[in-house]
Amino acid sequence: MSTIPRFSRRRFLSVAAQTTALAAVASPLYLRPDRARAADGLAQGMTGGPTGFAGAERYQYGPDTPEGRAIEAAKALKATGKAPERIVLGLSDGSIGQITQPFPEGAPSVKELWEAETGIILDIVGVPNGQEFTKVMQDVSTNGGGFDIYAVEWNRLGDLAETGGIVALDDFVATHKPEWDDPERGYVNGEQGVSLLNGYRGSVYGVSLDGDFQTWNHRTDLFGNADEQKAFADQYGYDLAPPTTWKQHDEIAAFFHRPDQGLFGSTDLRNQGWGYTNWYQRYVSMASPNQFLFADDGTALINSEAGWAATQEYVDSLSHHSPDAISWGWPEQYGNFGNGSAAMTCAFSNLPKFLDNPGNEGSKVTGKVGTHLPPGREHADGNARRTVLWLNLTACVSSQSDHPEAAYLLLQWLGSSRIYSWMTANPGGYFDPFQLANFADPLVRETYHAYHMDVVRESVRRTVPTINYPGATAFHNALDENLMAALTGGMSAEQAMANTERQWQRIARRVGEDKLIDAIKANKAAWPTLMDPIAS
Amino acid sequence: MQRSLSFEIFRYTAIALFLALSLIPTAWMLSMAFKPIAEWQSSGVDLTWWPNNPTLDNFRFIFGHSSSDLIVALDRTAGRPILASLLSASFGTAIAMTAGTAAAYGLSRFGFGGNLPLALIQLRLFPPMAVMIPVMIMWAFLGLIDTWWGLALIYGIVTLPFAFWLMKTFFDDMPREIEDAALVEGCSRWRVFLRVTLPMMRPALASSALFVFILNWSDYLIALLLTTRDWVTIPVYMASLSSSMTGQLYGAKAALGLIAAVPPVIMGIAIQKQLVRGLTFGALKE
Amino acid sequence: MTEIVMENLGKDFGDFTALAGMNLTIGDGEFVALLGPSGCGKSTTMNMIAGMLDPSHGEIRFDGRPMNGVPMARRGVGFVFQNYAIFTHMSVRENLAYGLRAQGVGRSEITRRVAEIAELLQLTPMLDRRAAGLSVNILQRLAIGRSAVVEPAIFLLDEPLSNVDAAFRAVMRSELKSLQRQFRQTMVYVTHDQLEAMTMADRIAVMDHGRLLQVGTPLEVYNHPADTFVARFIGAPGMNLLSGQVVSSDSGTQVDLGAAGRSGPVMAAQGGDVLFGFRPEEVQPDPAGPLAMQVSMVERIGARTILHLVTQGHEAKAVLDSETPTPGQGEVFRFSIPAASVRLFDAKTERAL
Amino acid sequence: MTDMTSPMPHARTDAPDAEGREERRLGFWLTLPAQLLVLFIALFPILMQIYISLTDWSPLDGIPWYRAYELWIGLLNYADLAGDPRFWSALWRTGLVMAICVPVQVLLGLGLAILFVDDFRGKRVLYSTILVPMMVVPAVAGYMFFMLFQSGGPINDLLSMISGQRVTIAWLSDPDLALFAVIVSDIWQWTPLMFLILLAGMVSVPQDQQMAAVLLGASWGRRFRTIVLPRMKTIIIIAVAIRVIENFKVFDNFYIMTGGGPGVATETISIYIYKVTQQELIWGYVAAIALAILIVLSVVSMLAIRKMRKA
Repeated sequence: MSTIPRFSRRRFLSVAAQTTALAAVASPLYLRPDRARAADGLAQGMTGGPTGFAGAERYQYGPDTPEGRAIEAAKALKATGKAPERIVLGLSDGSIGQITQPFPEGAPSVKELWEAETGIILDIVGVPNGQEFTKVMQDVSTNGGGFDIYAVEWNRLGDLAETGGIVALDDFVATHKPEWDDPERGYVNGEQGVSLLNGYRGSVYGVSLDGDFQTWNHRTDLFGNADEQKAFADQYGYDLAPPTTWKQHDEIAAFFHRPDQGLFGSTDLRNQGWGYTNWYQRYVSMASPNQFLFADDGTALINSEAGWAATQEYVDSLSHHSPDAISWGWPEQYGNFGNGSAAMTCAFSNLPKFLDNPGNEGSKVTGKVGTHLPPGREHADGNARRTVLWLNLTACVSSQSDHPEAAYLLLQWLGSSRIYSWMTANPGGYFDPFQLANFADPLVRETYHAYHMDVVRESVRRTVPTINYPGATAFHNALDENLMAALTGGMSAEQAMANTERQWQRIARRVGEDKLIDAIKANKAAWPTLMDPIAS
Repeated sequence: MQRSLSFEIFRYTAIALFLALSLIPTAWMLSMAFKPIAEWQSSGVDLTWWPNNPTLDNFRFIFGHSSSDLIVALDRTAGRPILASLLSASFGTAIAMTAGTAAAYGLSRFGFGGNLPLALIQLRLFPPMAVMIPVMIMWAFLGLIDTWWGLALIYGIVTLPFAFWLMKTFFDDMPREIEDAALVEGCSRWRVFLRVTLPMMRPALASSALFVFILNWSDYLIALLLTTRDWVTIPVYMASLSSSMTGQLYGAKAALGLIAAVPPVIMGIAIQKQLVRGLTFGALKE
Repeated sequence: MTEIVMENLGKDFGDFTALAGMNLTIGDGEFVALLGPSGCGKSTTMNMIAGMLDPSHGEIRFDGRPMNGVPMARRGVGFVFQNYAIFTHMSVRENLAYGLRAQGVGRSEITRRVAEIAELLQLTPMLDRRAAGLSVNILQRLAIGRSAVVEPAIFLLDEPLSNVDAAFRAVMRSELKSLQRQFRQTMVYVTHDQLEAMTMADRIAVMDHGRLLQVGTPLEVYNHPADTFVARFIGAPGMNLLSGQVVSSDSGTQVDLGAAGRSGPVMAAQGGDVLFGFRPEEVQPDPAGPLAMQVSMVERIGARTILHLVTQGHEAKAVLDSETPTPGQGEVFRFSIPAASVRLFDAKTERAL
Repeated sequence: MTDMTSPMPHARTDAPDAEGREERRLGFWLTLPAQLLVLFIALFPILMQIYISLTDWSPLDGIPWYRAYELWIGLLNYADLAGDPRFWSALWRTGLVMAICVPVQVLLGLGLAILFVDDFRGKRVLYSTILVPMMVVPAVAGYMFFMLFQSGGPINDLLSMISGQRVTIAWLSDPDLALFAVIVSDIWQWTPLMFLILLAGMVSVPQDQQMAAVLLGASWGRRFRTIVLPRMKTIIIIAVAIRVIENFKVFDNFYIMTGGGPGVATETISIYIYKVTQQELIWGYVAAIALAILIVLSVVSMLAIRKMRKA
């Protein structure tokens, strides 16, 4: 594999794709089978989409939609023999259900619909959770060629793009117009949201299939209990309610922390690879509107009063966690919350969908889950309530794929608001809502709960992106390692930050500071400026 | 030799104490495998030691029968990983045993391959993790990634040292007179090896093969790095048994763990006697 | 220097009776050989004397003290194992000192006694050699020395010569005998080789199938076997036993051996069917002898010649010294047996008459 | 893997005739597959590791490994390695785990073997039961131990029952306790194998020598010390060697139980390399680590073998 031939092959393919796409539109022949099917349950003017259930028309599309264009272009490729027999999609195990299980009653599955409309088989390969990037790197570095599409954590996009393992999708985007920034239906924050989730250094490298904005949950039964309210007010001098500041959060968590009764105050994660999402939240709210990680010139800002204080708070907060917090991953966290053993937690936006779910017989918290905006810190100009975007599956097209355009078309179809709303409403997997259309969709609101959906939308507006520059993995690992040392008492908060800073400097040199500064700026542009009013 | 009563009491007490501790994890696995989801909770005040409502749901579940909607239906059942484990471990064992036995005989009888004892010890001593990058690249080049035969090949190589050392001690122990007698009868060396030596070595082969098989069967790390989808093995597959509904699917993991213990147990019972003899590594020669 | 008394001693392993009602007294300083084929109960007897096995019934007494239940370490028994059980990972000196150390004897005392025994057994030059790789006769001496150094009252030897090749056995036998004379301890020697028993033992106890058949000096056992088993087992080749009938005639009592003829006069206490026994060595070629058998094979072994004789229904062997002219194969050999050498056995009970 | 200086088998020269030729041919062909497998797994990986260890190659750079020379950095990786506290601490920790696990496993195995060396009622059943952990796949054991060691898990539950008060030790979240927990799982998994090997050795200690010692008045302890142990020396060395070799590479149950955490509290050398390989992706550096380990191990194993040959 060498850069030059790969580059030219990619060019060649995209040019070829444009030609065939045009040819397809011009020829009515290819549209005929679709017309025939359209009579069967599709709403007036629709050319495709799911059928067979009430409200299906919301997810159907006409020819002039991203979904419609994707399907037509795919069929055109197929007709000219330029489409593959099958597209292989590598995906976290837990997400597969949303594509393969029919939802709701009477509907086809997403996979069935795609295959019926395009004739291209969708072959989904499960990857164990947490191993997504490992598997992708294996495929990239060994030229395994096992996948057409990788689904990886969002902030690995930069690293992956640098490997040359994924292709830039700009040409396809230009040709097929996914309309991700549609102000009504598209990504939150429009163009800027798109570039945050799908872009790297000015090019599109991925298609977001997730909305992992870390969202806060609490137990309404505990917060609404009159005895608890009284006891709390007596002790702390203010009313028990979902916290608006970190101080309140820590006090409420301490109040509810009763391990001998099987109840923990708060169970947001503290393990490796996850714990720092909470550190992030505490750190970035240290200044108004944001406490940045890096200055514009690439200097790390964490080894500072703000960094030390956030780290100290973070370490102290262990006192209202499960004693096992450091070794828990999200499966333990979800299991514990579902078992009614936590008063608050911060998780993917899908927690209520899974645990406040009458179908989940194992859950003891059905009907008792509430959600709230992230706690914040009060500054002169308001309360900086911040949360982070972490993990977030984003699909990329492998540069080893022989049919990158077909792969892209699948992603455009999957990742556009109609199909995505339909898919995310399916309770069978991890794809979470993130587009404006998703939040408003009745089916999604049913699955994710209306009470939650608005909080998620508002949390998105207060979300800080985690590091997505090249070297993201190394940056996070260094931070992680030192925070963990602080958590386990091996290091003071100051030492941890000083150490992190030193390691970050090394990583920055390795990555190349010019690249980094570009990426930091792009990343910063996506940081929220919204400040909440300070409660009196 | 007669032992005193107090010794007998001590013996049974000590063994009982050891077993009481050493059976906890196994008992827990057994218990988890038959617990319904409601009792999976491994932590907290409502811990259940023994299933209150024993069920086979966990076993049904990993073979694709979702007993209730609350568990995400499995897109891949345990059948294929079990097959992958069986194929890769068995053929890996076959490779190690074939090459190891032949080489052990060659060295023991004809003095060939004097470099092998040390080379193989070093091979075994070296952490596989440290060579996984070049191995991944080689395997990818040879098209062996995510194939059971690719896995079998690396298993065969990493357990070759054990096969070699075990068989070598057996050959060293074996009296040459029998072979010599056959040679005098006019058999070729090769024929003697196949028709006389190997049949005599059957118990040794069986115990060595079991040992090598267990090593291969237990592997997690190598399969983790060399398989991706079609041929993931049991331990790798097991890692994917988790869901947002219930957290880790511990019951399913335990059920699969129980199934994974079946082949070694069956083989172990089949050749219990030889196993003990086989593991002395020829150290008891005078 | 202890008297061993076994009274009605028996051992059962489940349904199998290894030893049944053994009564034997071994005198102080006596060398008794327990002789018999494998499985006859001789090792069981010895293991019970040593205390490795508990008797099923009966009693063992050392100098009148009952030994049942006394652990073997406290019986004061020296044991020489079939393969000597030398601690091959130790030096000769360590082997010799082992028992003394185990019994907590003082260091200087150990040195002295080890030197003494080594001198006695001519082991002094190899005291610091590792025991592994020593020759068999040294191992034997070492085994004896290791036991002797703790001065046991009784020595038990379990077929110590069975692993030694034939040529060397004679040497070892005489060595063993002279050692016994030096130590003058009570020794019980287990063997299946009648030659060893004959040459070394003061008395021989012949056993078979868990029963004691006969006890006596080697000559008694040789000359007056109590039954046909002993008769056949002792001597090489064993006693000839031809079935015949006691007949009385003018020339006195004779045994009619059918085709082989009629024996010379014998002293017989009873008539009827008997087994006519005589040692091959007692055969006297006699052209006018009363007995005649056909020579089926002639074995010449140095100083002696063994004739294999057959006649319808009878087989016998004759040992002649090689000076004596012998008939060729297929010829008829006439011979006589001196009356004093004839032993008669009851044909049914096979006991001596 | 380094002893590749004589990949061609050296033939025996004392068999000059036709039979000798046949033997040489057979000896050659018999050892060939093993030689080829060793060569196959050693040659390319070693050469490649040497090459990329001199570069700053990472799969993130988007160039294939053979073009790693573009990122040539000489011996910098090795210099980094010498000053990498995480590497040294992982190495030290691996040694510590070994220093605890191996003696405990061997002693427990020896103790059990003593109890099992002669016959007693129920021996067969108890013997088989002791071997059960051997049959459990280490990765599975990892999950079981993860559950067992939860702060509200079965082990604390047991301790609560025994002590009479609620025990909530956070085994896996405390650096020292987590190390203890993974060591327990390792001891659990491998003691049966040690038992099996040592029992086989103990059974083969000649019975008559022990008898002889008894008759000479030796106590049990003296017999064990002077007869049984010296006889078992070789097999004990082999048992220790097997555990040292396998323990050095320990990964499965450790990784599943703690992922090497909390922090780096249970990070062994294999887990460290795994993390550097999979998360930091600095593969040139990984190659340097691998070679450093290879060199150390080669020297150690050669010394050990030489010493064993002498003994």
